[in-house]
This record gives sequence, C-alpha cells and structure tokens, in this order.
Amino acid sequence: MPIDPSSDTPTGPAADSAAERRAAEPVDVKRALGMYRVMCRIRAFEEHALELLKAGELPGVIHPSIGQEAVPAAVCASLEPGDYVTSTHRGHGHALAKGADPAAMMGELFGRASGACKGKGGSMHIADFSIGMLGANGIVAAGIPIAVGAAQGIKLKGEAAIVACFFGDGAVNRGPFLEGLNWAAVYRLPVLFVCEDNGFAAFTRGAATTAGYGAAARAESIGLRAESVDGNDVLELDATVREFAAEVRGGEGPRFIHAKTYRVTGHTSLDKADYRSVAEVALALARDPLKRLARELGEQGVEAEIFETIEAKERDAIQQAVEAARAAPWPEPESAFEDVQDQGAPR
Amino acid sequence: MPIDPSSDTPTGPAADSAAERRAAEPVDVKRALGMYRVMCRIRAFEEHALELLKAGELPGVIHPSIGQEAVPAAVCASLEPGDYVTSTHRGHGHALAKGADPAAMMGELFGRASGACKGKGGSMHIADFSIGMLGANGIVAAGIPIAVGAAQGIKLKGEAAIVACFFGDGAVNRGPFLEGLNWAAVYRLPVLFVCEDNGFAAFTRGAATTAGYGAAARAESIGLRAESVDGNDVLELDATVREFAAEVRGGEGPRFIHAKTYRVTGHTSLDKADYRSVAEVALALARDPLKRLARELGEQGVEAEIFETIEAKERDAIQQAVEAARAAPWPEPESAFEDVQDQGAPR
Amino acid sequence: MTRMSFVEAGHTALAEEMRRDPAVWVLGEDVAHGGLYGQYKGLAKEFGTQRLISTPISEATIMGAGLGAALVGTRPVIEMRMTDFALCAIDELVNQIAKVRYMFGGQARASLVVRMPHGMVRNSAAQHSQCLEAWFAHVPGLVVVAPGTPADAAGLLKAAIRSDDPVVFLEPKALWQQEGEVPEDTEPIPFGTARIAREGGETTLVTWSTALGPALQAAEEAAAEGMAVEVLDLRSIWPWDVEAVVESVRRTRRLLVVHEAVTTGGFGAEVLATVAERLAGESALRLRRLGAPRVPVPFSPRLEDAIRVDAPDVLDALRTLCAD
Amino acid sequence: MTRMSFVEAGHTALAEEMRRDPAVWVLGEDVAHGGLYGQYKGLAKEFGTQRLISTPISEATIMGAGLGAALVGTRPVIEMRMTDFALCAIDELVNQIAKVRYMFGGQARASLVVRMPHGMVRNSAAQHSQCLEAWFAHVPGLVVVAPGTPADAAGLLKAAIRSDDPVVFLEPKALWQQEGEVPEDTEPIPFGTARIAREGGETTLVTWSTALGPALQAAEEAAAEGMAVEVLDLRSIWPWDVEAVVESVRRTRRLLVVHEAVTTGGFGAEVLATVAERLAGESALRLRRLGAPRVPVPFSPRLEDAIRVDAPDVLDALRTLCAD
Ligand SMILES: Cc1ncc(C[n+]2csc(CCOP(=O)(O)OP(=O)(O)O)c2C)c(N)n1
Ligand SMILES: Cc1ncc(C[n+]2csc(CCOP(=O)(O)OP(=O)(O)O)c2C)c(N)n1
Ligand SMILES: [Mg+2]
Ligand SMILES: [Mg+2]
Repeated sequence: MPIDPSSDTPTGPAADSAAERRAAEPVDVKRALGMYRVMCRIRAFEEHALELLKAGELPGVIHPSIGQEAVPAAVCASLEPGDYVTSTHRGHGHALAKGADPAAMMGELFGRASGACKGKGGSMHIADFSIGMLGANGIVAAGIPIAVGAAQGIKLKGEAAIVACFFGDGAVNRGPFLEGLNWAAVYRLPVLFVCEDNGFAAFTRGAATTAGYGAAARAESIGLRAESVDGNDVLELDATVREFAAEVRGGEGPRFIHAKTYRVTGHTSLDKADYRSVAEVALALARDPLKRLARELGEQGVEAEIFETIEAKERDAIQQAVEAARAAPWPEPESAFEDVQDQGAPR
Repeated sequence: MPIDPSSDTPTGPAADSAAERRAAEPVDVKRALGMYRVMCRIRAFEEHALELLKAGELPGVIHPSIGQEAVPAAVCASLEPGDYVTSTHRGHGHALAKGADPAAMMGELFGRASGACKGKGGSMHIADFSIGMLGANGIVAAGIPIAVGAAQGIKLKGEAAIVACFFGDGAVNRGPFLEGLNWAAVYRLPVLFVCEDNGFAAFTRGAATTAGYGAAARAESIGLRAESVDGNDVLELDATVREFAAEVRGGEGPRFIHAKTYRVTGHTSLDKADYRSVAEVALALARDPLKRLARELGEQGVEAEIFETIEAKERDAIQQAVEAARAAPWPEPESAFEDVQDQGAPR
Repeated sequence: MTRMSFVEAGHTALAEEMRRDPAVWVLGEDVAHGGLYGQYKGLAKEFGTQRLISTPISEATIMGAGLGAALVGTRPVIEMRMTDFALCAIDELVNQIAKVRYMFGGQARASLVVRMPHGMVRNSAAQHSQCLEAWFAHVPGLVVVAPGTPADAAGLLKAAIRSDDPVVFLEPKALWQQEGEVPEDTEPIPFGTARIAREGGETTLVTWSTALGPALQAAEEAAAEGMAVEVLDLRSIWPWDVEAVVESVRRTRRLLVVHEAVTTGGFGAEVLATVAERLAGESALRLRRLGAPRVPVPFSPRLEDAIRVDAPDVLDALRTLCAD
Repeated sequence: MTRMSFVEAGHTALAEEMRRDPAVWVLGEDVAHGGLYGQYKGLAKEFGTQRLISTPISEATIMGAGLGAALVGTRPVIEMRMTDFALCAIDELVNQIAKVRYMFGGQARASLVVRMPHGMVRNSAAQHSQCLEAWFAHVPGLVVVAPGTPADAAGLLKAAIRSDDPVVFLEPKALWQQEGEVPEDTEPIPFGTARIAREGGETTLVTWSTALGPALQAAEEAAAEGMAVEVLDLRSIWPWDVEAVVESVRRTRRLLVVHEAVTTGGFGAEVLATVAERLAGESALRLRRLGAPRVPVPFSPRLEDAIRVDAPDVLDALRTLCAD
C-alpha cells in the first residue's frame, strides 16, 4: 500500500481549524485567480528550467518545488511590497511569489551577467533585495536566524514590515529552528514562520527522522501560535495565512504555519527518486494544487478558459525570460573579483 | 517583592505528579541518607574550593553548584556503576555523585599531576572514564549530542547501560538541545535528560530568554515523556528519577526531567551576583536541599547526630583531599606535549 | 590491481573495514540510502541500518553523537556530505573531538573519521564548494587527510578507520568518477608519507587532492618546454611529509605549492614557511604558491573558470618560477 | 590623551559610535548587564535595552540574527564572549556573513562587527583560550582585526563599526585591564596599516594582539645584547600591511613573526610565505616563526607556562635568528 503522502507526519489538533476557517468564508475569486497566476508562474519557471537542464543549457542543478506552489503563492498573497522573505535551496517559488523578475531569475540560472545576482549565486542563492527577498540559502535552516534578525532590525528601526520565513520539514531538526523560534517569541518579533513539509529531506522521509508531534507542536511548546494546514489547498492556506499575518503585523508576535504538501519531483534535478513508489507519487499528483484550485473555482462557475489564459500567459512570459537569458552576455571574468569586500585585495 | 526563585519558569501540568509520586511511598531512610551523604560531599568539596580560590591557592575559577546538590545526588542514586553521565561547566556534583574520587578532583582543581586529568583539564573538564563519567564540558549544551551518541554506541554494542545527561536551563535555547532530544527519541536511545534549572544563565535570568512553556513542554513536543520536579527536594527527585530511569533502562526510550532549583552563589567564583536581591537569595537558602532533607527525616525520627556525623565525615574526607592535592607534585612541563595525538609531532 | 573509481575505492575500503571490525559504523544524512554520491550504496543491505544510520539533518549532533559513540568504544565514520555543512558542527569537531583526549588527561580517545567531500564541482557556488584543509591543520588533535587518487583514497581510508586519532578525511568531489588502479586487499597507507607522483630534478611541485590533476598535466607540458618538475602529492596534510619536501627543495632550490583552496592562509603558506625556516640562510630560494584568490566561489561557469586553478595556471606559475 | 584600560577604550569608542549613529546596537549574552568583562557597563542605561540586547545562549542565532538585522540596514555589534563560543556559529559567520554580498551579486551588505575576545587568561583551558585569526584570514569577505593596545582598540573599533565590510574584532582577554594612552575623540584607524612599535634596523619582528607585550620586552632585552630589533604591530590581519613588512625585511633580511596562536597553519605562515614570495631569489633570507606548539591549551599553570610564548622565548628566537 502506498504511503499517503499527506499523512505521514503526525497532525496536531489544530489541523481542523484551518479547514473550518476556510469554510467560514466565501471564495474571493479575484484573489484566488491571483494566486493561481503565481502558481502557474512558478510551475512554468521550473518546468522550463528542468527542460533546459536536461538539454544541457543550464549549469549546475536545481531543487524544483513542483507540487508545492500553493505555499509561496498563499503566503505572499498576504505580504506587502515592503515586507521581507527568507528562503531555502528550494526557493524559486518564494522569489517569484514575492514578485521577483523571472527574466533576472532565469538569467541567474543561466549564469549570465543579467542574472539577479550577476551570475554569482545561481539557483540556490537567488535574491532580490529591491522587493524584500533576502535570499535563498544553501544551508538547511540557515534562513531562520536571518529572518528573526531582520525582524529585530525592523523593530529597532520602528518600521511596520513583517518577515515571512520559509523552510522545509528537514529543517525542524536543526538547531537554528529551536533557537530562531525561541528568539522570535522572546522578543515578540514580526515573523511568520512557514514550514513547507513536502514529506522528504533529500532521500530520507522527514517523518523518519522527526520525533514527536511535528513542527507545529514544537512551535507551540516554544510559545508560538501554530497550525497545520493542507499545503496543497491554496484557499485553506490563504485563510490561515491572512489571519496569522494580520496578527504578526499587529504586533502580537511570531506565528507558525505547518503546510503539508508533497515533493512530486526528485530532491534535485538529478535525483530519480526511486526510493518511493509510483503509486505514492500518483496519489500526490491527484492532489495537485493548481488543478485542485481550478476544479474548485470551476465548480463555483469560473470558466475553464480563464485558467487556460492565465497559464498560457505565464508560460509565454517564462519563455521570454528564457530567451532573454539565453541572449544575455556572460559575466566578465574580472567580475569574479568584485563584490567580495572593500578592504583587502582579493589577490 | 523578591521573585520566587522556584516559580519564574512556567510549570507544565506534570509538576504535581512528581509530588504525588513522592507522597505515594514511605521514605527509604537508608537510601535517603545515602543521598544526604552525596550532597554533603558536594557541598564540602565546593565550599573548600571556594575558600582555596579566595586564598589564592587555586588557579582559574570554578562554577559552584551550591544549593543544587539534590539533583546529581538523586539522579546518580538510580545509576549503576556501568552507566554513564555527561556533565557541564558546573559539574563537580555530577562527578562526585557518580563516584569520582574527591582527591583526584581536588588535584585537578590545583592543577597537579595527581589530578583526574593530570592537570590538563581543571574544574571545567573533570572526567573519570573508569566510572563512566564522560567529562564536564565548557561549552553550554555540548554534552547533549555526546550523551546521545554514547547511548547509540551502547545500543550498537548491545550493552545495557544508560546515560544521564545533565545541562542547565540556559542550554534549552541552544540548537543541540533540540537536535539531541529529537535524535534520542528517533532512535529510542537510553538517555535520561536532566535539566538543572537554577534560574540563571550566567548574569541573565533563564526565564527572560526562554519563551513558551519551559523545558519539559519542549521535550514533550519532541515525544519524550517529561516532568518538572522540585529540584531542591531530593525525595521528590528520587521518586521520579527512579521511575524514569527504570523506563529508560527498560528500552522505552529517552526521558526528561526538569529540576527546578536555585543557584545560591554567583555564576563563577568571581561573580558577586549583585543582579538579584538579598531577599531572593534568602528565600532560596530557606529551601536548602540538605537542611530540608535533614528536617524531614528528623520529623520521621532520624536523630540529628546522624546528619552531623555524615557531614563531618564528608568534610574530613574533602579536607584530606585538599591536603593530598596540596602535597601532590606539579605536572612535568614536558607532559604538556603528551596526550595530543599519536600522529604528527606537536612541535 | 583493479580499475575503479574514487567512489568505488572508498566503498570497497569501507566495506572491508566494516567486515573486519564490527565496531565500525556510519552515521550521516541519507547513508542508508547509499549516500549523496553513492559512496554507501548497498552497505545498509550488508550491514543493516544499525550500522548505516540515516540521520536527521542535525550536523552538530551527527558530529557530537559520533564523538559520544567513540567514547564508549565504537568507531564511527561520520559522513558530513560536504565540508561546507561541517561548518554547522565546528564546536563539536574543534572544541570537543579534537580536545577530549588532551583535556581529560589521556582518558578519552575520539577514534573516528569525519568524511568531508570538498571542493568545486558542477557549479555549486559559495556554500557548496569550499576547501578548508588549512583550518583543520591548525587544530591540535586532528589528523587531516586529502587523497588525490582512488588507490590513495582506499589505503588512507583504511588507515583513517584504524587510527586511534580523529581523522578529517577530505574527498575530492570533482573526482568521484575518476578511475585508477587500486591494489586488491589494499593495505592502510601511513599518514605523513608523500607520494612522488612524478620524478624530475629541477623544480619541486607540492600538491594534493583536486589540484593533483592540473599539477601533473602542467608538469608534463613543462617537460616539453624543458623544465623537469618533481611532483609530490602530500596525501596527508597533518602530519605532512616535511622531510620529503625539504629534501626535494634542498636539491631544486625551487618550490611551487598548488592547491584548490584560497591562497591566503591556505596550507601552502605552511609549506612555504616550513621550507623557508628549514632552509633559512642557505642560498636564495624561489618559493611560490598557487591557489584560489580570496573570493567566495561563484556560480557561473565563466566566473568559476576565472578563479579555478587549472593546468595552464600551474604551467604559467612554473614558467615564472623557472625564469626567476 | 587619557590613560585608560583596554576595557575602557573599547567602551568609550563604542559609546561614541552609538551616540553618533542610531543604527548601531549590540547583541550578545549578558550585554545589558554590562557584559562578561564589563565592556558594556552602563550602556543599557544610556541607550536602552532595545540597543543592548541580552540574548539567549543561542550563538548560531546571535550571529545569524546580527546578519539579518544588518541586511535591513542596522549596524549590529555582535558580542561572542570568546572566540571559542563563536565555533557554535561558524556556518552563520563563514557561509552566510562572509558570503552574502558576493553570492547575491553585490545587493547585500553585512555591515557588522563580531567581537571575539580571544587567547589565554586565568587558566581557562582548552575550550576558553583559543586564537583563530588564521582561520578568519582564510575566509573571503571578512576583515580581521587584532589590536594590541588600548589606543588601537579604540581606533580600530570605530573603524570596524563604520566599516561596510563585516569585521571580526579579536580582543586580547589577557589585556583587558592593561592601561595605555588613548587620544580624546579617537579617530578611526584605517585597516591594513601596521604600527612601528619599536624602531631598530637589524631584525624585523612582526607581531599582534597578546604577543605584542612579550615581543617588545624581548626586543628591549635584545637591544641590551646589541641586537637592534624593529617591532611591527600588524593590528589588522586582513588586510595586513604587506608593504611595511616586506620593506622592513628587504632591509634587515631577517624576520621573526610572533603570535599566541598555534604555529602550524597560524597567520605567521602567511607572513613568512608572502615575504618569501615577494623577496624570492634575492640573497638568502632568515625567516622564523614563534607561536604555540600544536597542542590544546592545558589548565595547570605549569603546563600553560610550558606552551605560552613569553618574552624569554622571543629573546631566544631572536638570538637564534641573529646567530644564523
Ligand atoms: C546544514 C545542511 N545540511 C545538509 C544539507 C544538504 N541538503 C540540502 S537540501 C536537504 C534536504 C532538506 O530537506 P527539507 O528541509 O525538508 O527541504 P526540502 O529539500 O524538502 O525542500 C539536505 C539534507 C544542507 N544543504 N545543509
Ligand atoms: C556555547 C556557549 N555559550 C556561552 C558560554 C558562556 N557561559 C558559560 S556558563 C553560561 C550560562 C549557562 O547557563 P545554564 O545552562 O543555565 O547553566 P548554569 O550556569 O546555570 O549551571 C554561559 C553563558 C559557554 N560556555 N558556551
Ligand atoms: Mg522536505
Ligand atoms: Mg542555569
């Protein structure tokens, strides 16, 4: 029997309240379509990137978030332009949802001078400080202390912004998870923690190495209001994020969302992920967050054509981003020696 | 109003069960007097050491555990000779309670060749591997991963021993706390975690920097059975430790004890601890674990003389340890270059 | 002799050691699934998941638990996946593992191996490409090993597992698939013995790990230009074969040290300084280092190429050295 | 000029910077209570506990949060209590702080100071005595500063706080109470400028931080024996004043580098290697290092003395160097 991908992490009592919260209000179709658009953008970006990798056009590897798009789409729907996000190695979705330019991101994947980081970072280090995207991170859980520090800086400066901090289910077993949550709670910092539980930490199931009652229970013990939500249901996510983000913005301290989703691809673009059954993946695919939203909105009377139009437009935009990246110049070799530090010559 | 030293950390619902467990059984006087002896030994050892420091006879500083003696005394009363302990910078009590030789320990404090570590470790690094005392540690929380690893090694070798892992209330905010507890729970390792909550992390109150529901709640969220106990009541401690240690020994996985006590001295032998009121300290002194046990056993008919005899004997033994240490030779300078590593000359 | 890749050489050596000594076991992320590079493939099947433990992502505890398990008499092989991730476990390595024996007056032994694949490969950028052998060489208590061929990987891994001292074992990620001849029943290779990778009497080139390839290639091209370059592969960084290097430079009066790591504060500095001290006051010496500039590793292939030490760079450095 | 201790010099400089720039603030254990060494005494009163935050014992997050706060435009002073405890935050320092600017293509600045009191004092043994400037010098992106006098501590701390680059600021624990003349309204001291601590034309002695005292004392005794020793205090380790050192050795042909840290892989190796490279092929040089042996720091005063670099050791090394 295939493992049900959405149930191998123990669920706290809070899981139902998210569903209730969602049910308590009518669907805001415009907002929902906005989130659909973001999900399509992420999906198109990563599907293109995977193809380009296969064709040998991109250097390195990527960590695709296909199947997990609802989480960044819903979280960033409640963020203002002046808010911040910190991200992970699997960070394309976070950047795109916060508003990063796909062309600059694609340029970065190509390693070109037009890239968001001038080709110095690559997929794992995409950042766009102009929109508050404080950077993807190649070290599991390393974004957590950075997020709480950003929130502390915001508070010190008397600004109103909040920080959304994304990390995976594997990160809940690294020390900075405890340290950062405790820190945010002690200083009542404006951080919305978002655990994207995609079922896996690389080739090992998250649940196999995570004891106890899961991420949300850990957060609760540290004094954070926390909830588990269906991370493939963008509307359920949105209802909870809106409430939690408002509390964070209102100065009530940090909040924690545990979003249960599934990583339908391998860990990286190289990983065949043969440590799980086809049936298990099929079960997850049936829960695809894009299809699910389209189906549900369709039931509410939104025409199928609208989804197709959105999807096609996003695909086109990404295609253009690819072409721009392909045409962009390589960085000058000399630029490898820039942006290191002001004091002390690099050679 | 002085802060009640035993109540500034939030208490989980488990606090009462420890008291109930203690009340449920008659006092085992012989066992209690054994623990009294250990407490006297620790007290005498540290009071002597503090005097010697004041007199300029000892190098360095020490971290006294005066007022906290009930915790190691009770924990080690449930350990077998083949069991292990890991310790902290405030570790004299752990070593003595596990059975370390006071003369070797005092020799170490004096920096003599007769020391437990040949003078290389000092107060903060006392170890005695012959009795399973795997070492004090100068890094807060660093003993936790070592303890879980020792337990994993034990399991791998098919041995029956358990590991008692001591750490302070400050340690619950360091990453290894989360990592180590999760690890022990995932692999169901034979570890008894003991948080000695003495109210302070150096010059800052533990509670001021610890969010949420306290150490035991954190442990519970990670899946460990956990309880808060009165750490100045050796009988309450003993009742809970016995039960938990038996479970650990029975292969039921790790257990967690949060012992609430108070640091009546400064953080180190140099610290005047003027960040707290005299009244607060007086309140704590009134709860002194030695006096408390003597009073209670006295009420049960044990004669006062017995306590005086035990105390005097322990003081004498420590006095002899001091004299032996004083008379012991300094280590040879050349020994500074030994015990580094077999491969590669140190200079 | 069997032809095998770096991955296979390490795999074979580890499996043989695990068969020989039941106290040897492995802990690290994904090791029961074969490890990130396949270096543990199938071992869980032979030895069970008690001896190949796929751990949580808890580097500090992977390292610290390895130590604890060593203290009670087992011999852990700690898999760190990359040197970069070991930076999450430096207290455990440097304050604990390296020091327990000494601090405790000889009572404790941290007999364990920490495997840290290192260096640039496949455009992995600044947090997945570092070489830090110089750091570990600076830490009393640690042995530091950095093989550059499959045969050395096998022999040194055996020596590392049998060593009572803790060993930091640096594996060249870029060379996992590189093949070489490996003797059957490989014997442990003693630490501190350099290997003469190429004979040549005029200039001494000292190198190790990922830089061995470019060094040998450059030495060959240099030969065509009339420069006879002797290439010494240190293989172990601590202890290192001071005598072999000093003896060679005493003859050649010329030394080039080549490594992938950043030049500033790199281990090449230690080699030059030691040679300069040992041969002080004798006739003028020509000593040079070639390593990475003091910049983080960039992502773009163009930028990586700009900072990578490759054969043409080594050849240039040799030309300069010989022209002096 | 005012006579003040190392503690007071740093205290005054920090207070002045905090008055000058409201973006400057401090985070670390016990800092609101004045800090472990009294180096923050009273500052919470003047600036409030929003700008002097006594943190949990969470080194990784102290370091990482400092970075996060810098990324949104504040200028944190991160107090690590001791270099040894910073080993619990090396990922945050080396993988994050040092690299963000580069990885993100210049978008980010980690304008912050990490204060790390270092070195032996009061028999604190292996986990409370380390000197690791060589490590930080090896990490692209970091500035590394190591003052040896109160005046330099004040001027360099001001420069560190105003620096847009992240600065590792190493303070000599053993010298906290040492007094010296400090100018009123201290000006920032530019990094990379060595200070001639003593003139003398025959032998160059390069040193920094805690080793400055023994070096000067030995130089004075050497003068009585007829050796004229020029003492250069590097003050900053990266950037360091290569030109001043090379220029001096070009004159003297003799160099001794003295530091408290372990010799093997210590920054003295970088100084020797650089000088050897820069003066390669000129007439024979005499280059030597004096640092700690490759052993952890022991507790007993007798053992500490056996490994400590003190004035007689420096004098011996000078005698050997000059006798060569
Ligand atoms: C500290 C650290 N350890 C290990 C790795 C290697 N690694 C990269 S991603 C990953 C799995 C992370 O799992 P999770 O946090 O659940 O995120 P996901 O990949 O599922 O999005 C691992 C082990 C790393 N990058 N950083
Ligand atoms: C990682 C680390 N950070 C800081 C210190 C400095 N330090 C030593 S003891 C201590 C307080 C520890 O508090 P707690 O864990 O409650 O133990 P207690 O001293 O109260 O026994 C601190 C901050 C240290 N030794 N290690
Ligand atoms: Mg995951
Ligand atoms: Mg405490």
